[in-house]
Amino acid sequence: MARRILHLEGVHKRFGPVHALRGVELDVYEGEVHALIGENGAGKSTLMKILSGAHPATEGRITLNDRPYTPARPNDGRRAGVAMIYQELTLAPDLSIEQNIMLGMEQHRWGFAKNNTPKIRDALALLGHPDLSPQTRVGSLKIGTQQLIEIARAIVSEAKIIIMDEPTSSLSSEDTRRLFEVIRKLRDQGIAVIYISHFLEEVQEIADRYTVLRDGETVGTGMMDGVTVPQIIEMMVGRSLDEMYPRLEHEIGEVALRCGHVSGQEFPTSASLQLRRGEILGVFGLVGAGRSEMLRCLFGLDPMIDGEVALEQGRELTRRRVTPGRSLAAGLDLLSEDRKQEGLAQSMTIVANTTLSSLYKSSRYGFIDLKQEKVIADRWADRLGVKCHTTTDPISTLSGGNQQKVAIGRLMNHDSDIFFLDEPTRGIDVGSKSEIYLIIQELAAAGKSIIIVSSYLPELQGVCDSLAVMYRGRLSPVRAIEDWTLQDIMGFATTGEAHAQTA
Amino acid sequence: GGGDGSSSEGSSEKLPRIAVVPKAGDVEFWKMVQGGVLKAASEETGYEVVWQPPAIGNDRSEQIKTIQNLIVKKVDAVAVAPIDAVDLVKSVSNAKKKGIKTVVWDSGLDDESAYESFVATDNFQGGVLCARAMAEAINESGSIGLLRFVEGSQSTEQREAGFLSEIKKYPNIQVISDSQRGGDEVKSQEVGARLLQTEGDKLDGIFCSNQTTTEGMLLALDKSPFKDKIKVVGFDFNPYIEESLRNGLLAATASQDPFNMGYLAVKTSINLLEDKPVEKLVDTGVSIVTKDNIDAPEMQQVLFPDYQKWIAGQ
Amino acid sequence: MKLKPFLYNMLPFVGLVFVIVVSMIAIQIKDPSGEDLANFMSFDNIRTVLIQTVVVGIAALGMTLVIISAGIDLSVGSQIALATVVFAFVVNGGSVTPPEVDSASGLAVTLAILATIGACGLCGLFNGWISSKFRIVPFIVTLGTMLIFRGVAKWIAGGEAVRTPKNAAQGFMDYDGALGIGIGFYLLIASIIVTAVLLKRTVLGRYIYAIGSSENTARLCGIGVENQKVFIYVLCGVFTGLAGVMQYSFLGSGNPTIAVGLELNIIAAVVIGGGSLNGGSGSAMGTFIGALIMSILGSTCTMLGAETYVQEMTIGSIVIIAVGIDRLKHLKRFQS
Amino acid sequence: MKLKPFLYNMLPFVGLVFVIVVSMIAIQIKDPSGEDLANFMSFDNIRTVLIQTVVVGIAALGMTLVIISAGIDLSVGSQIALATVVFAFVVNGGSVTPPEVDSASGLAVTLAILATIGACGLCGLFNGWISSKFRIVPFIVTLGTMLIFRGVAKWIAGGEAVRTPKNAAQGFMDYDGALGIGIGFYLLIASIIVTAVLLKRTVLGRYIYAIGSSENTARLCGIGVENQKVFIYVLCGVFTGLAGVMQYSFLGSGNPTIAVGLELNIIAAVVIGGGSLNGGSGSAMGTFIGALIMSILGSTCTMLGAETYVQEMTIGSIVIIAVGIDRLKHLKRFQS
Ligand SMILES: Nc1ncnc2c1ncn2[C@@H]1O[C@H](COP(=O)(O)OP(=O)(O)OP(=O)(O)O)[C@@H](O)[C@H]1O
Ligand SMILES: Nc1ncnc2c1ncn2[C@@H]1O[C@H](COP(=O)(O)OP(=O)(O)OP(=O)(O)O)[C@@H](O)[C@H]1O
Ligand SMILES: O[C@@H]1[C@@H](O)[C@H](O)OC[C@H]1O
Ligand SMILES: [Mg+2]
Ligand SMILES: [Mg+2]
Repeated sequence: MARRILHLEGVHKRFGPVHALRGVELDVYEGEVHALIGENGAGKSTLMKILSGAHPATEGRITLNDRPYTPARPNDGRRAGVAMIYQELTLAPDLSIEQNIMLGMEQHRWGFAKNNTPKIRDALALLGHPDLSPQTRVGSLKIGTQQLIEIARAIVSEAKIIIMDEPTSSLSSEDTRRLFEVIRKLRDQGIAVIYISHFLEEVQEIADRYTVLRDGETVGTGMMDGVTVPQIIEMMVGRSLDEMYPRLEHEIGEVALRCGHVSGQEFPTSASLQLRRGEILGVFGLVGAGRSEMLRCLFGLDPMIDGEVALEQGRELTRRRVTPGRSLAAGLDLLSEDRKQEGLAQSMTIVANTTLSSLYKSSRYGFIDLKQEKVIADRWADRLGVKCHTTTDPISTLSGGNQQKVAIGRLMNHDSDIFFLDEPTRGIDVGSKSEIYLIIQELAAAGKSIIIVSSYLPELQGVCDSLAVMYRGRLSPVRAIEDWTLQDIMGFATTGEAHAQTA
Repeated sequence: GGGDGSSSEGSSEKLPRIAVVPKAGDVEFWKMVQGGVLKAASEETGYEVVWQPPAIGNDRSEQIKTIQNLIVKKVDAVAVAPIDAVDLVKSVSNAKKKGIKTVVWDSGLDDESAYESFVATDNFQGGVLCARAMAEAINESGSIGLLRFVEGSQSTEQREAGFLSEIKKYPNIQVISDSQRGGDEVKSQEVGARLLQTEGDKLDGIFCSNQTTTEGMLLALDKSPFKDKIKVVGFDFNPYIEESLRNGLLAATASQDPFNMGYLAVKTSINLLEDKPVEKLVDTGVSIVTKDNIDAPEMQQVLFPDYQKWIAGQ
Repeated sequence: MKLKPFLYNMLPFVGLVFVIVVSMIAIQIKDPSGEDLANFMSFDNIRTVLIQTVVVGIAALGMTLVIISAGIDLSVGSQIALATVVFAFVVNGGSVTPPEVDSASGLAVTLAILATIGACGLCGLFNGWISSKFRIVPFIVTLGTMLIFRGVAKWIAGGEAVRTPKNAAQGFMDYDGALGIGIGFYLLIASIIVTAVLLKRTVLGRYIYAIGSSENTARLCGIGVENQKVFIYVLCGVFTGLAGVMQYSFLGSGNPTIAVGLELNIIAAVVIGGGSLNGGSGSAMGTFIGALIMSILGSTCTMLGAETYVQEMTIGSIVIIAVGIDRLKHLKRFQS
Repeated sequence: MKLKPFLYNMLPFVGLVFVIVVSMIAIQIKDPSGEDLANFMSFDNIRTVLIQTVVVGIAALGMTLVIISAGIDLSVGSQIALATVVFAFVVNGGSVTPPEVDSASGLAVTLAILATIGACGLCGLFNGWISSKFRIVPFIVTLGTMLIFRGVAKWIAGGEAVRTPKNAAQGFMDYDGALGIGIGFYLLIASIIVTAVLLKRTVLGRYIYAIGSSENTARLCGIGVENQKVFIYVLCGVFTGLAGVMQYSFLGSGNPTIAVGLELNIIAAVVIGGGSLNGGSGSAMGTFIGALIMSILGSTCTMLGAETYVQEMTIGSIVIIAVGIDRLKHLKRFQS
């Protein structure tokens, strides 16, 4: 049996009145991939921040290599060989890839930084990006690539324990596959990887052992081999989940949105589609294919260079410049993939975030009815199961998944006819995911039209009526979900060529 | 620490209070005034004399606020050097209405009914004297320029006006530059250097209307090739100006008698409090200082009052 | 549950109480007879301090809107100078020399007030438009317009003070209004209420917070961020114009050289009152208290007969300490 | 690929060239004889402009470090005033009245330089420490210390200029050094090089960018953000101290009332040179060009014999336009 390198016993953490961790037990062995699983707000990220030294524990015992371990600052963690890849990216956008990777552990002579380019290139190559120049400014990279930089940083720091908090939430399946290879290599070198993810299939594939947290407590631990996904889910949520992808009867009606040859500044290059009332359309593609840009273009967040967009009965949207305000008024709404920067106003309350796009519902003559507003927000928080102290708390105190739910709440509250959902379940636990799928079904049943952009194919297959794939800014024709084979999808996503029997 | 001239410790009975409000607290000129104020205070032990500059020097609103606050503090007399001849009228006459004796010094106030006495230099006349000194320095012919002080300062504007009105009387003198304005010593030097850069070759003389512009101009001139060609006539006096007079960089300067001004402002206030008769206008005098007369005994007294002694001894 | 937010809202007051208590102690030490302390706590002093808060207070309310939206306006000092000049110019019937009348008519005063507020509104429009349209940070735009507006003021005024005939506006900051205090004070109170309601109860207020909290999010939620920003600067200009009218009233003439550096006091008032320069926080009441703290300090310094350097050092320290107290409480809130 | 970053680095120069060309045109129009234009382009004027860039330039380099780290220092104007006073005080052997000697010794000058730089370093330490320790935004801390440091300067100086005996330092800003320009200019050049190397080649430089770019990231990467910030303010103080020595040299005496508002010019220089007040960007060369642009403008206005208000309006507009050009290019960069 491998050596136990990390041991946690009775760890508690309080944030003021919030008791986030209430007695966590965790053992991690050399050379294993250890999955940490739990619902949104279960305390996974908090626990890992304690391990990395970002937060102190309120009480409890932690040993690293059988010696007491109480990191006071993040660097203590790194020096002790514990590297952390945070759920919310921790990169300095104005620095280069190399500078970001070496940040805080620069080698230098007389204060002059040494060049580490070869080492960085190796790490990037290991992650499948040998072409990326270490001198590239990180701010110009897409989120997915930025995530890889974080992983490269852990690799370069030669850590003994690497903690990955939802590393694949913004990776393509290709990148995910590559990441798994890397993780296996690391494991074979005796490195322990603590792996946090809401993708349970993924977890099953990569992890050797697991620990489940519920409401800040350890509720189960064991070998991955001996357990099934439904069992894990039961441990997580305290009950069993009947159906991951619930389906509701919904009728597909008139055309609600028609786009012809839409192109943006770089992406998309050409996107045409028709979306009907009650239809759920999935858009798949590799990271960077330009799916987000397509939605942003249609919604008016990015400039549309060419093409036309018409709503039902030929109401044209493109006659005047499209802006988010006009789109919202015309019945379109967008859920952003980047909730930290764009999805939510971090210093505002849950209430204010929920109602921000539809204040007209709780105001008259420009004055807001605060009571009514809170009632509205409470209802959505309730309906979506947002875990919070009270809805008048700032949104920044919520866990990532709960924040996402509030963002969805805002769209639900605005109640458009057409929903653009960009990675709607990013960072959301299985239980809540299933709830969100149900909500999407309900929307469709109510005659709404939905476009979902996702990098997680199973969810698209589980939820959508039809699917299109994007390759380098070009959108494939839309086809019913049954008409797509896996080869077709992957084929178009990776080469832009449809399979032989394209209609 | 405050600026009490004499303390009231020991006695439970409060002494009558006189507040003296300059335009600013931290320039040599005002320090000299302060010296005179404190000298008077030390002679008049029956009074508490407070030196109370506004929180921001040369700021009208701040000076009005200072006077309002002094009214609340119930001082018995206030002697003020108004930053603005009109804007200060209301607060000074409010003080008077509250039974506070009011004296105005250094710069004028438009409404004569707001104060009982005015203790000051005749600034327009000072400008006139400077024009004559300039004419003499350049032998009544040539091109001259002005380095003005900032907009809105009444005393310097009067000097500039006095200078210009007198210089007109010399047919062979032309004013070729009169829009440049300095400020503090640094700004004045920068503008001065640039003025020399552009017009230096044409200029025979430059008039500066107060201490900071004079000092800044001299610093610039000292570094320029026109050092021996251009004659500067300045206003006010301090060690650097003295040195420049002696080494010939400066042709002449007008000197007020700030020490006396402060001294008389306090004395006048006390006379008012004691119901003694006072003049409506007390001229504290202005004279032209040159290399030749600087060491004359009567000049010495005006130029080198030992004001530091009084400030240190408070 | 109910107590905490209440206490939290009281926080700006802690700084205020601190300043008052320290002032009282210092005055009592300086003058043990207690006479000055009595003067300090007299109605006379209270109204003097309140009147002295009016100009900075009203301008700071406008600045509060800008700062909550993560902007800044360095041009307000110059705008106030310009405002006094415009007022005087209009009240003179469009001239820098006062007309030969005993006193200006009510109509002239009304027109002058409107013109002044309008002029500063235009200044705000310019600030907002340039920074939105060309995406230049407001710090730079308003640093530039700080010079430009002052230049315009001097240009209109011909570089000198603009004298005016007697008129009603000159009495706004006197002590003879209701309760022995001029209309200026009531305008300040009204401005506080308007700002508070605007920020807490209106859609516009919500947008201001949203833009300051996350501009991208605001944009996504359909808020026309650029237009709103322009509007916020216009509003700030309107408040500044009103403050400028009060400044005219305080001085009794128009003057292009005044209020140099006043923007820093105004910004300090907002920040002492809990506004964050990163946007997203600030309040009308807090700002008022911030402005009040600064005038109380001025009054205390005169009571103490302090020299300029002592005044500077005291005000400087108190600004830091007042904000420090506020921050310490913030930290506590999240730590305990 | 290679061309783009090169062009990008040339951007601050665009503003410079623009300002020079506009100046030349204006001067030529004003004086068609071409004499003034010749004056403007003379070696004499170039060195006058360069010398007038020294104080703001050196201080702005220190400010560059602070601004890149997303901080700000409003106290530098006061620090410069304090610096001149400290220099004069020390060169006088610890007195505000000059000793009765013909000229001060080299030792006294050396001591004075060290003391001045040390004093401003301490100011920086205070700024950095207070803002890090009590988590008060640097805008407020340095707004407070702006008053405090000036108060201290006036206190030391006893409220007036501190005269000194003749000494070597008084010649630093003259025109008689190598190539007809004083040592001050060479110190500016040296400071630019030191700052550029510091920013681009050293670990500290990276930390400065990292802190300004994302403080949280820097903290999580184990950078002692608080300590680094304190150090950055100390460095800024050191540059400011050197600028203060140059200011003394320019004036020839210590004076506590100078450099009021100079912080805004210094900040403007950094921002015109491409520094962002949100942190993460800025460069030594850019800052130098920013400072240069401002002195060229001053020179041009004098050449044109412009009234103060014209100067103010011009400089204000140019500040906006120069930054605007820079921003337009930025936009282009991401658009094309
Ligand atoms: N700084 C904080 N202040 C107050 N409460 C906090 C803070 N950070 C986390 N919490 C609370 O602690 C609990 C655990 O949060 P944590 O982020 O660890 O959850 P998680 O398991 O990582 O969830 P997710 O899957 O959504 O990322 C949540 O209820 C959250 O609201
Ligand atoms: N700021 C930027 N700088 C450089 N390239 C950019 C930038 N923004 C977008 N891109 C380009 O746009 C492409 C499409 O990105 P987009 O986010 O739309 O893809 P996506 O398919 O939605 O992927 P993801 O799943 O990451 O959201 C990227 O490959 C990238 O090359
Ligand atoms: O008389 C004073 C003067 O000489 C000083 O230099 O500036 C202000 C004036 O009021
Ligand atoms: Mg988490
Ligand atoms: Mg995307």
